[in-house]
Amino acid sequence: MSDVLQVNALRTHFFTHAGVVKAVDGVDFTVRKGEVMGLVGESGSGKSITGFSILGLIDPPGRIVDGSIRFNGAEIANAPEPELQKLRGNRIAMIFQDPMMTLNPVLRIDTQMIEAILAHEDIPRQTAWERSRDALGLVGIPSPEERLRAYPHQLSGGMRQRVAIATAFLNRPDLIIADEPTTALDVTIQAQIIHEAQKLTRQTGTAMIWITHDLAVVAGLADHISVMYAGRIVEQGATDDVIDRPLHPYTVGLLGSVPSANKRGQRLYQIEGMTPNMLAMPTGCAFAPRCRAATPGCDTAPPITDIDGRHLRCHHPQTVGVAS
Amino acid sequence: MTKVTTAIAVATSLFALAATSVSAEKLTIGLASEPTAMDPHFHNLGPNNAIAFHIFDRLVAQDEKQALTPGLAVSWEPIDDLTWEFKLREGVTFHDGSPFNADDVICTITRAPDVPNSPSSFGAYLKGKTAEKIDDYTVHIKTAEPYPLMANDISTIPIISDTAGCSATTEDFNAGTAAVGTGPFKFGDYKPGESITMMRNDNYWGDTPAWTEVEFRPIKSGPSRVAALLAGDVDMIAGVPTTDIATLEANEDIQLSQGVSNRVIYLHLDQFRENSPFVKGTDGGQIKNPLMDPKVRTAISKAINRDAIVDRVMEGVALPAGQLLPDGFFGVSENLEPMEYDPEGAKALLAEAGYPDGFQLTIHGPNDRYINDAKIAEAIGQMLTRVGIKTSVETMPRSVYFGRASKGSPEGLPEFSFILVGWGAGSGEASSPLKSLIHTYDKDKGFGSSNRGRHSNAEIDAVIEEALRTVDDAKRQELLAKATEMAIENAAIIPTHFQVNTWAAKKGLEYIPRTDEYTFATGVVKQ
Amino acid sequence: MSDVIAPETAAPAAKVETPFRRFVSEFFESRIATVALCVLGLIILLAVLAPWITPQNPYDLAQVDVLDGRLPPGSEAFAGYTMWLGSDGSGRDLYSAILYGLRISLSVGVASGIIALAIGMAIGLLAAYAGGRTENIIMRVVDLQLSFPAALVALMLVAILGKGIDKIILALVVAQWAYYARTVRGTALVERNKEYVEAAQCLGLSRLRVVFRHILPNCLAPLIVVGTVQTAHAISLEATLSFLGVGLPQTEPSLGVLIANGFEYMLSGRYWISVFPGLALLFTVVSINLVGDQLRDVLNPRLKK
Amino acid sequence: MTAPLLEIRGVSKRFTKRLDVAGKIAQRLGSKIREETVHAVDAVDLSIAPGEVLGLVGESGCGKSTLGRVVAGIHGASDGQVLYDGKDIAALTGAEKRAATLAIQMIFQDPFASLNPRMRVEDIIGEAPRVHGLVSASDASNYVDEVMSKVGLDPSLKRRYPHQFSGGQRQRIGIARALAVKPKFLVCDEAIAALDVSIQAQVINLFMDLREELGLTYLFISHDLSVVEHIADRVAIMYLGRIVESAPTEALFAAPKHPYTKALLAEAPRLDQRKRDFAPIEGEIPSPLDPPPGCHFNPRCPLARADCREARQMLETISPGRAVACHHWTET
Amino acid sequence: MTVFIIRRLMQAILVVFLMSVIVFFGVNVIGDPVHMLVSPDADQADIEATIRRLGLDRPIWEQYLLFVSGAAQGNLGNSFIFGEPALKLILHHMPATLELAFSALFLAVAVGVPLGLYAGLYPDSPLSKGIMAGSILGFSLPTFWVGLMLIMLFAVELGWLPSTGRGDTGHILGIETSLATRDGLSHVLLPAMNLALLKISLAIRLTRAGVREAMGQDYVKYARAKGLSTRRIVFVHVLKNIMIPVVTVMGLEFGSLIGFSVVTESIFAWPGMGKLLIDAILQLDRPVVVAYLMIIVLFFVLINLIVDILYSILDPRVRLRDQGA
Repeated sequence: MSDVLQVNALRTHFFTHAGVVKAVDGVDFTVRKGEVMGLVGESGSGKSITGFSILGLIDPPGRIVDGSIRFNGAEIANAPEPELQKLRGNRIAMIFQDPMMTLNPVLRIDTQMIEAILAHEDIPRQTAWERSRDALGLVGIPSPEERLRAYPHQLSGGMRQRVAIATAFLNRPDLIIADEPTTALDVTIQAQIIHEAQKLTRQTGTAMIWITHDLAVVAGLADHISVMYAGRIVEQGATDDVIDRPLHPYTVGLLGSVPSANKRGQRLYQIEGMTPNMLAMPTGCAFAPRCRAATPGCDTAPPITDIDGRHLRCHHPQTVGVAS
Repeated sequence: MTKVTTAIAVATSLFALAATSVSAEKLTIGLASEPTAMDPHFHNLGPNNAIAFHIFDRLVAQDEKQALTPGLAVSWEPIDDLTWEFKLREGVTFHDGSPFNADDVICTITRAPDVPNSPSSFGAYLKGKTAEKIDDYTVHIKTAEPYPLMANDISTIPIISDTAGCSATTEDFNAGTAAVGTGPFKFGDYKPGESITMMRNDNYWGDTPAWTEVEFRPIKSGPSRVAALLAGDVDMIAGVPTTDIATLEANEDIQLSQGVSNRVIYLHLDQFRENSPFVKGTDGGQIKNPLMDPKVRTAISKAINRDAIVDRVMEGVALPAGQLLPDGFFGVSENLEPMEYDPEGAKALLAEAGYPDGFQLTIHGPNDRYINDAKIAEAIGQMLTRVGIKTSVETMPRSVYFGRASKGSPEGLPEFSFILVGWGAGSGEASSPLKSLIHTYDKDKGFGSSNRGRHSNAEIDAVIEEALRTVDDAKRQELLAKATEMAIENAAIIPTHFQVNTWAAKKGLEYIPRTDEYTFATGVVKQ
Repeated sequence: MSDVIAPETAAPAAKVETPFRRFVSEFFESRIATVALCVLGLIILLAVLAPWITPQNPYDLAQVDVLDGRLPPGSEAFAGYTMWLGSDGSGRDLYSAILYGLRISLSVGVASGIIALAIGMAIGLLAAYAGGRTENIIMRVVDLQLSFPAALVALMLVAILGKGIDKIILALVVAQWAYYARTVRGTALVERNKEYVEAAQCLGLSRLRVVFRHILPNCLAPLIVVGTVQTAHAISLEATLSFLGVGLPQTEPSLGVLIANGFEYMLSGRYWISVFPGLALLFTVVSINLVGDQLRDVLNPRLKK
Repeated sequence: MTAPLLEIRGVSKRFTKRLDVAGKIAQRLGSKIREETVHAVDAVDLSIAPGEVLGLVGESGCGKSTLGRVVAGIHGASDGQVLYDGKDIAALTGAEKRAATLAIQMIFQDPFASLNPRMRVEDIIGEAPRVHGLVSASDASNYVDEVMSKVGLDPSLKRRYPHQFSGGQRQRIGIARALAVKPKFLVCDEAIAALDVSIQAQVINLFMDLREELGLTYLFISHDLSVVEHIADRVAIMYLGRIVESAPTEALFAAPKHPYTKALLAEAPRLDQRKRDFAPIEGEIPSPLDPPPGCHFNPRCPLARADCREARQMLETISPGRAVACHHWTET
Repeated sequence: MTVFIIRRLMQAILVVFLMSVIVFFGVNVIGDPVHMLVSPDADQADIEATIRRLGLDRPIWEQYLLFVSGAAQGNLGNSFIFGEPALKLILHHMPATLELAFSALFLAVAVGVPLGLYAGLYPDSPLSKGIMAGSILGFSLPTFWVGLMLIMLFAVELGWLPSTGRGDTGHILGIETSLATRDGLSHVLLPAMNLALLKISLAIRLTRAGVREAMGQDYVKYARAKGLSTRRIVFVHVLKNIMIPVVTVMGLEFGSLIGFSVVTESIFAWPGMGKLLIDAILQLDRPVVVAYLMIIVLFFVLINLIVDILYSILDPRVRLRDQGA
C-alpha cells in the first residue's frame, strides 16, 4: 500500500498574548491508501489542530513552525495558498464536528455542493448538480433532488452530516479528515454516519483520518490508532495492539477510564490531575505529573521508540496488562 | 410743459430699463419666514401680506416709510364725519384680463374678514365699516364714529377679483386658479416650504417691475440663509442675522441695505398685582410688588444700558428707543430721548422707593421672535442685577411664551411680572402701540389688547381716545405725541430699542429698506 | 475551536483573579481605550472642579457683562482676567462656560442614563421573569418605543414638557429606557435558562433572591455597554435638542446651547464661540464611545476566544 | 420490596405554544396555524428505592432531561404526581415542602453554565445552607470547607471564581453545591457528558463514593450506555417521551427485550469490537411536535405491524422488576 | 405570516390610538396656539372669533372626540396655520423627506458596507483602524454640527454644491422627485450625506462585526476546506450572512432617518415633513403635529413589517418558522 500522507515532526504553535501555545509539538504519522487512521485524544490535545495543519487552515496567531507534510509525495506544509486551495476539497476533504455550524445557513444545499465541484473542475453546472444528487443518493439520503433544494436548517443533524460526507466524497479525494464527525449525534445516528463513511471509504479506497476523543468508536473503525496527549502522539500502532496491549501509561489510563461491563460497580481507573496548561508545559514528558510510573528521569523528553512496529514516546512502557 | 417732458423722459427711461430687462431676468430671494397661504385674506400676518402685495394691489398703498400713497384708489377723503370716499383707478385689468371696478372692492371687503379656517382675519381692520358702491369707480366706506385711520386700515387689504377670487376657497388660491390680482406679478407656482414663483405682469398699471420672474425661497435658519447667499443660490436675502452683518459688509460681492423698522422692543412690567408671581424679596420671600411704583420703573429704565445693547448685542444694528416709534413716524414726540444709562441714579431711585438692597425679579422673553431676543433679555438681566435687582432670565419659544404672557396665570391673567416684547406698528403711526399697549385693558372696546402689564391711567386713556376720534391730522399728531410723552413719563412701558432690518443682496443689486419689514421684489433695484 | 487553548489556570495564582480584575486588565490592553478613559477622566475632573478653576461663574448674571461679548480668544475681560478661549455673545468667558456646560451635559447624560437604566432594568427584569402576558405587553411597548427615533420622542416630549434640566432628563429617560429594558430582558432570558438558575431553584432559593443575586449581576455587563453608548447618545441628543431650540435655558448653557448660540456666529468668523464647545462635546462623546467600544469588546462573551 | 424513596406516577410534561389574539384571528381567517404542543414526557411511571441508582437512558430529545427537571422540581408536571417518601411534593407546604425540595438536588450537564460566573465558590456552595439556616453564618465557612473536601476540592480555593477551575473541578463544585443542603436524592442529568474521558472516570468514581458514604439515591440520566451500565442498579430506556423498557441493569444488557433497546445496545460502539460493520437501524427520531401514532417507535421498528401504528402498548411487567412496552417483544 | 401581519396591525391601531391621546392632550398643554396665529393688532374680540373658528372654545375632550370621529373618516383635521387638511399637507411634504431618507440609506449602505467589509477582513491594517476611528467620529458628531460644516465647506468655501433647498424635480415612475434631475441630485447630496453620516458609521460597525464573527464561524472554515476561493467565501458565504443583520438594522434605521430628518431639514431648508413638524411644533399647529405622528406611527409599523418580511426572505431559517407558526 502506498503512503497517501506522511507527517513528520509537525509543529503548529499559537503565538498569543499570554505566550506560545504549542498546540502541535512534533507529530509524526503516516496514512496509507484505503486505510483509516484513528487520531484519539482529549480536548486540548492538538488533534484537531493537526487536522487543520494538514489542510493549511491554521489562522493567525497560529502557524506551522516546523516539520513536513507530504501528500502523495509532495511537500504541502506552508505551501502557497493557491496550491493548497487546489488540494482542499479536491484531494483532501474534511468533515467537521457540528454539521449545524459548518453548512452555511443561508445557502441551499445544492449551492454548497455544486460550488465544491466547480471550485476544482470546469464543468457545466448541470453536470455538477447531477453529481451532487448522485452523491446524496450514495450516502443514503432519500429523495435527494428535494434535499438539494433545502436549506441546512430544514434537515436533521444526521441528514446534515450525510450531506457533509457526500460533499467530502464529491471530488473523489485521496484523503478525508473527519474531525469528530459523530460527537454531536445520537447513538443510532452515529452508527448510521459511521456506516456511510465506512462504506464509502471501502468502495473508493480513500484514506481517512478519524479524529475523536472516543476510543470505542475508533476501536471498531480504524486500522491504526494514534493517541495524542498535549500536542504529541504518545502511542501509535495497529488498533488491536493499542487497544488490547497499550504501552503508554496514558493510553493505559484512558482505556481504564472507560466504563464497561466487566468493571461494573467497581471504581474506575483514574488518571489523577488534569490536562496540563498549554502555556506552561512541563519540561520533558508532558504526562509525567499525572503518571503513576513517572520517575525523576521523566523530566527529559522521551524519544520515539519502536516496539513491535509501534511507536511510543515513553521512558517507562507498560509491558504488563492494563491497570485496573 | 417741462413737467410733461420730464414725465416722458422718466417714462422712456423706465421703459428702456424695462426693455433691457426683458431678456429674462430672474430674481431669487431667500426669506426668513414663509407665508401660510396664497390666499391674501387667509392669514393677516407679515409674511403672507408681503407675498400677497406682489400679486394683489391695495386701494391705498404704503411706501417704504409707510406713508400712504395711491394704489387702486387714486384719491380718498372723508366727505363727512362718518363717510370716506374712495375714487378708483380706471383702466386697470386683472391678470386674467377682466377689468377692475367697484364690485371687486365691495366683494373684497365682504370676504376679507370672514375666510373659513382663517387663523387670523382682517376683521380688526374692517370692523364697524360698511362699504357701498356709488358707481363703477367710486366706493363709500362708512363708520359709526368718526374714524381718522380709515386709509391706514384700508391699506392693509389686498383687492381680489370679483369673478375669480371672491367665491374661491383658500385652496383655490394656493393652486393658483384664484390667485388673480392686479399686482405687478402674476402667480407662478407655490410649493409650500420650498418656493413661491411669480411672473412679471407686463400689463401692470404702475411701473413695470425689472424682473421677469421672481422666486421666493423660505430659508428659516439664519446662517443657512446667509450661506445660500454666499453660495450664490439666492440673489438676495431678508433678515440678515446681526452676527453676520460685519462680515457681509466686508465682503465685496455683497451689498447690504438697512432700515429702521416700525418695531420697538420694550419691557412690560406688572402693574396690577400686589403680589406679583415673579417678584421676590432679597430673601426670596413674597413682597409687595415694587413694579407698581413709578420710581422703581424709572430706576429700571435708568439701569438699562441701551447703547450697550445696541452695540454689543445688536452689533450696532438697532437704535436706542425713548418712545414707541422711531423718529419720522406719524405721532411721535420730538421731546423724548432715550433714557440715559445711569446705574447710580437707578440705585438712588430704588433706595428712595424703599428698596436700597433691591429685590429679586425674573425677566421672561421669547427666544425665537425678535432679533437676538434671548440675548437682549440676558443683557437686561445682567444690567438689573448690577444695580441690585437680582434678575434671573427665562426665555422660551414664542409658541409657549405669548400664550403665557397674555393669559397664563390660573385666573387667565398675564402670568409674568416682567417681560420683553416687541411691537410693530402695522398702521405706521403711533396710535397703534398706544391703543394696544398703553391704554387700559378693555375687552369690550378692544383697547389694551396687548397691555400685558395692565398699566392703567385714565388721563392717558382719555388723550388716546380723543386722538382716535380726531380726523384732523395735525391735531391728532399732537394728541398722539402727548399721550406718548405721558406714558413714557409714567414708565408705563420701558422701550429699549428699535429694530433695524437688514437685507443683503449680491453685488449689483440693492434693496430699498422698508420700515414695515416687508421684502418686495419691486424694491430690488439694479445699481 | 475549543481545542486551541484550554486556559487551565488552576495552577495556584499569586492572587485571586476576580472577574473585576480580569476585566480591568483586559480593558487596558487597548491603548486607545486607555487614552480615552484618561481623557474622559480629565473631562469629568474639569467639570467637577469647574467652580474652583474658572475665573467666572457663567450662570451668575452679575459676573457676566454683555460688554465682554464676542471677544476673541486671549482677550481681557473687564473684570481683569484673560478669556483664553474668548467669550460668547452674552459676554460669558467660554472657558468657564464650557466647564460649566460640561457639568450640565455630563450630568444630563449621566442622570438620564442612570434613571433610564434603573427603570429599563426593572422593567426588563420583570418582563423576563414574569413571562407570559406581562412580558408580551411590556415587550410590545418596548418595541414600539424603539421603533421611534429617540430624537423624535425627546423632541415631542420637550416640546410638551417645556424647558429645564429636569424636563430634558425626563424626556431623555423616556426616549431611552427601552434600550435598557430590551437589553436586560434579552440577557435575563438567556441567563434565566442557564443551569445555574435552575440550580438555585432546586436549592429552594426565593424568586427575588434568584433574580437579584443570580440573574441581575450577570446582566450588568451588556447593560454597562449600552449605558455608555446611551450616555454619549444622551449628551449628543441634548445638544441637538438645544440646537433645535427646545433644550436647556439660554442663561445656563449646556454644551449644546453654547454650540447652538455660536452657530449663528460661524459665518461671521467668530469661530471660537461654536468651535470650542463643539470640540469639548466631541472629546466627551468620542471618549465615552471609545470607552464603550472597548467595554463591548471586553464584556462581549461572543468575541472571547 | 422497600417502599420507594421517590415515585413518579403518570407524570406528563407538555410545552404548549398558545395562540395569541392575532393568532386566533388568523385561524378564523383560515390560516393553517394551530397551537403547538410538545409532549416532552408522556405518562411516565417510575419508582426508585432508597439507595438505588436508576439509570435513565435515551437519545437527545426523548424527554429524559425534562423528566429529571420535573423530579427535581424545576418544572411542574402537567399531569401526574411526584411522590417523595410517599407524599406528593406538589401538595406539600411550609417546612415539609422545603425539606422535600432540599432533599432532591440536581447535578447538571454543563460545568460552565451551571455555575454562576459572578459568585465565588464559597458563595455558590454556602448560599443555600445559609439561607435555609442549615448552618449559622459563623459556621458557614467551616461547613463549606468540609463539603469541598468531601468532593475532592482544595478548600483553600474557595475564594475563587468558577472560571478559574477546570471542567472536572467545576463539576465537583456543582456536586458540592448540591451536597451542601444534605440531599437524599440526586438527579444527575448527563452529569459527565461534557467531560474528558479521563475526568469522566474521576467523577463517576466520586458519585460511587458519595453513594456509599452518604447513602444517596440517584436518578442517573445519560445517553451513554456504558456509563449507565457501569453505575446503575436498574435501567429505564426512554424513547420520545415514554419509557419503553425498564429492567435491572444486568438483565437488560444481557437480554434486551424492546426492539429499540436492542438497537441501542447493538449500535453503541464498544472497545471490544474491532473492524466491525456498522449496520444501523433506519430512520431518525421523529419530532416530538408531531409524534407518530400508536407506538412511537413503529416507523423505525423491524417488528412493526398495523397494530403498532394504531395503539400504544403500555409498559407491561413481564417478570419481576422488568417491564417492556411493546406489542411484539416476544418475537425475538 | 398572516398572524404576523395581524399582530402588527393590532399593535398599530393601539399605538395610533394612544399616540393620538397623548399628543392631542400633550400639545394642548404646551401653549396657546391662538396667540401664535392672530396678528398682534387684533383686539380681544378678534381673538375670540379666531378661537371659535378653530373650535378651541370647546372642552378639550370634546375636541378630541370630534377629532376621533373625523379621523375615522380619514379627516385628521385642518391645519390651524395653513387652513388645509393636515393630512394633505403632510402627504405633500412626504416625497421630499422620503427621497432624502432613501438617498441617505443608499449612501449608508453603499459607503458603509464596503468599508465595514474591508475593516472586518483586515482588522489589523492601518486603513481599517482609520475606518473604525472614523466611524466612532461619525457616531459622536452631532448631526446639526456636521450639517453646518458641510454647508461651510462644500457650499460656501468650495462652492461645489448648493447650500439649501430642494432644487429642480423630475418624475421617476410618476413620482415627483429631485432625484430625477441633475440640479435636484446636487441639492440632495449634502443633506443626504449629513443624514447618512451616522448610518454610515452604523453600517461600518455592523458589517465589520458581522464579518469578524462570520470569519470565525465553522462554515467559513468549512468553505475554505472545500477549496473555495477567498472571493467566493467573502462575497457569497460571508456577505450573504451579514446582509441579514445589515438589512434588518438599516431597515429599522430608516425610521430614525425620518426622525432625524427634522434636524437636517431645518438646517438645509429641505421642504420635507420634518421641517413641517418642527414648524408645527413651534407654532403649535396641533392638527399637523397630531396628524404627523399618526402617519409616522403607521409608517413605522409598515417599515417594521417590511423589514420583517425582508428578514424572512434573507434568512431561510426564519421563513420556515413563519410557516409553522
